[in-house]
Amino acid sequence: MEEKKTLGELRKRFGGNILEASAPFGDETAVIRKDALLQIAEFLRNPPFAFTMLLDLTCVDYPGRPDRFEMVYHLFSLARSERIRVKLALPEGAAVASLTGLWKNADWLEREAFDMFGVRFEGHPDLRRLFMDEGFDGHPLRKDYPLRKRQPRIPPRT
Amino acid sequence: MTSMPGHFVTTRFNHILGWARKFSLFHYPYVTACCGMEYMSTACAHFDIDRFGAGMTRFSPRQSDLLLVVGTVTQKLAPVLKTVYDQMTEPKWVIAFGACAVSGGIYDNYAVVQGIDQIIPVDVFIPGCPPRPEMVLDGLLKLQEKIQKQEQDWRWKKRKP
Amino acid sequence: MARLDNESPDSLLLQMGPSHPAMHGTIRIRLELDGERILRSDVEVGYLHRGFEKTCENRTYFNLLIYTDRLNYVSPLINNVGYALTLEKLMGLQVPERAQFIRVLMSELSRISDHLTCLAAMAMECGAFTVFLYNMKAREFIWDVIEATTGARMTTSYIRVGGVRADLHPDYPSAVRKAVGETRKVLKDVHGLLDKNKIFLDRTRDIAVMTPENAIAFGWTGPCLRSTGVAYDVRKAFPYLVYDRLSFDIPVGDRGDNFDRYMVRMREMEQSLRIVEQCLGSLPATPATRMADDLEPAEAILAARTKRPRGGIRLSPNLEGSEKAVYRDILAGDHRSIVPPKEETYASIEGLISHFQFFMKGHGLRPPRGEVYSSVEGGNGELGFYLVSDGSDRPYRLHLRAPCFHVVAALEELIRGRLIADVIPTFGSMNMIGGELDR
Amino acid sequence: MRMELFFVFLIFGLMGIVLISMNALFGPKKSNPAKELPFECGNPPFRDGIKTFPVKFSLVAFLFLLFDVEAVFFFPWALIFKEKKGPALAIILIYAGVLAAGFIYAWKKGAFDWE
Repeated sequence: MEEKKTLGELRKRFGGNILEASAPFGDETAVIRKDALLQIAEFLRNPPFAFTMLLDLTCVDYPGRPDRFEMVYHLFSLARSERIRVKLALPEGAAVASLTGLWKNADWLEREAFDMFGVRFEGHPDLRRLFMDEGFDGHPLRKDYPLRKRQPRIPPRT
Repeated sequence: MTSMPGHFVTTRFNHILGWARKFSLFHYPYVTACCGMEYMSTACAHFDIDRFGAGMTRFSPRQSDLLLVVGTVTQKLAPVLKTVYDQMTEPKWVIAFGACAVSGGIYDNYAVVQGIDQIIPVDVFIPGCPPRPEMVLDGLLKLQEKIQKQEQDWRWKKRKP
Repeated sequence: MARLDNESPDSLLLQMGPSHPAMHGTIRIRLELDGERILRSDVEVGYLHRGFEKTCENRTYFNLLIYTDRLNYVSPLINNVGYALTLEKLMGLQVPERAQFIRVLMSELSRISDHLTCLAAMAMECGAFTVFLYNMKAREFIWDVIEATTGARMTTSYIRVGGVRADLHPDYPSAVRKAVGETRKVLKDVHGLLDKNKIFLDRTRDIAVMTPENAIAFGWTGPCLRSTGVAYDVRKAFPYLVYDRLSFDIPVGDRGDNFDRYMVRMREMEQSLRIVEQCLGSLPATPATRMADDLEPAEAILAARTKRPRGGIRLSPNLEGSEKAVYRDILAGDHRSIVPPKEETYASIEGLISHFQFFMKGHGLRPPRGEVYSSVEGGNGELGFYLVSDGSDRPYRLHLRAPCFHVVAALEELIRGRLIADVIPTFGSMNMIGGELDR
Repeated sequence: MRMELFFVFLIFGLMGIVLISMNALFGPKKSNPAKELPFECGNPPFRDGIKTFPVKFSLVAFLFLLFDVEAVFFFPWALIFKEKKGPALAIILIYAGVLAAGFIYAWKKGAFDWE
């Protein structure tokens, strides 16, 4: 089973840092420790597994959990046409390593995650809001941000 | 026609000016979202907005009479829309094209202005998400009717005391 | 703003703002210029951020469908297919054969209208207004077919979880053939107009060249990635629906410049036309759609109060009418995942209950708890939906992998050192769609 | 021949004047603070006006002026060409030849491309 190889290899290579490796609904998923992100990303990107494309980087907010945010990375290997999902738990206020060194589209993806969730990325060249304007306070995609709380930039017409 | 006592010339002149302005509308397509696709169909050969004299697309507020706000206006875009409206030359009219411009449409959330009449005065609202080209042309006809009937404004007009 | 703060004193600062004919209304590029040459630029997006992901967390899975139309509003049916496939992967639903063919037929028509609109805008911004009018004419024919089948020209919400909303209308083969014929004529004209056109070639050949490695580093997918020579297409790499049974090939460019992005899209339209014709040929037939010709709806309801009505219900032959006969062929799933056909809703109490229950709060479509990522080949590339569901009838988190987000992220690098005039064809060939980019 | 010419210029002249004056007479003048600002695609102006212009723009302006004025002289020449067949052609050939030489010189010198 070729899929199992990637997760098996990861577990063998990083052991402690891989908290969980499974394939729900057919998507290979590996939950890793926060500090091991750069090593594992570098390892996955290099030739044996050649996950050369960072498909997607997003964040999910679980207010109930102790580590509130969960960063979700989808990597894709063009040569072997295989996808893998790397997840890591992130307490609020903590920062996670930025992947702009490995993939160039991480720049905008991380700016979007910062804009929407307030997740900080160490080593990001220019971390500012991507979608909302500079004067917007709060992070809209957090579960505690009300859906209809508008912050108009110009006063409504009298 | 608003008949002003004793100003026979002005009502006749008012009519002529209204007729001239209604058939030579230069529109500024302020296109942002999905309605833009329907605007393309309206402006192109199949439904042809040019049959009603409004085919001339001007991309500068200085040269346009009609601000056609097409699509969703988000909070970030609101000051831009306000500036473009202010910089338009008189006489100017505004058409809100599509449900998002009319009332925020299906996006009732933190990001979208709930209807552009919160920012600028609007003359004609065209509902629909997106409105069919025929609805757009009908909206244009309604605006032309309004221009014809409204009291025109010109520089040397004797203002009422 | 930070990127352009310390600009050199004698450089000119220009804003290609959101309200600009070539910026599709939703992007602002601040350029720092030395005469006509661009030293640095700061691309600012978010002018069409409509809070799609936040709104989806407050809508049920069924009501959410209309928001997926407005993502890539140039090819809305492909978004529907992407969303429906994600939920079917989560719920393990098996879509009937005919519905799969209809989905492929519709999404290929939608892809053609996407490329037509993109190339129309790109050519018009380079000055070829005729190509804009020709493409819009061809798109009208395609939209006529889509409207005849789904009821709406653009925002269709036609593809539902478990299949499609309604069967194809009786004379769809002639309508589709007419649309295909017209599009072929227009493609021939546009090839003649632009392929060897000196002005168009000077504006697009060897301008904004993208190397394959750089494109992969930026996460490019779709026509833009294929124009650099990498033959990656989700329909071939991860075949979904019935794409593995259809024969079509993947056009690939060689230099990765603006002209190749144009040429790949033109070739891809021809491939999509081939797919549409193959779909026409091999659509599995359904039992003759018999028009129920007995009771008027009002009489049926009155009759149902006293006793079960004998015959079928006569309903208008459009979307609502005569559905029961074909329902099994176009929709799969039990009463929990699809709305029962209209006849059952009117005639039988179970139909009425399941119809009512489907729309009740907390009851309708409730996929199991879990998270899933599935993607389809959208107009601009890999359109991926990452869905986290907590078992309730609303998604806990729905994230969209927007293909043109990654393509536009490379704009700053592509236009550095070029002239201002090169920004327009480069940006046009990227086919930036605000709804999908800013979500 | 002279009278039609006079009428043609008269009508066009009058048309021009009438149209411009109607615009000036009947266009309402309402100013507001935003109207004075330059139009920067809807954004507040980035910096107070343009301070320095690169010299390349002036080069393009001179070249355009030169060859546009050259084209203007062809019109009166075309009017009198019917009567004076031979010598008129010779004059215009010399005239165009000199300017063509200038054009080729500018082209080879690379005045037309932006680098």
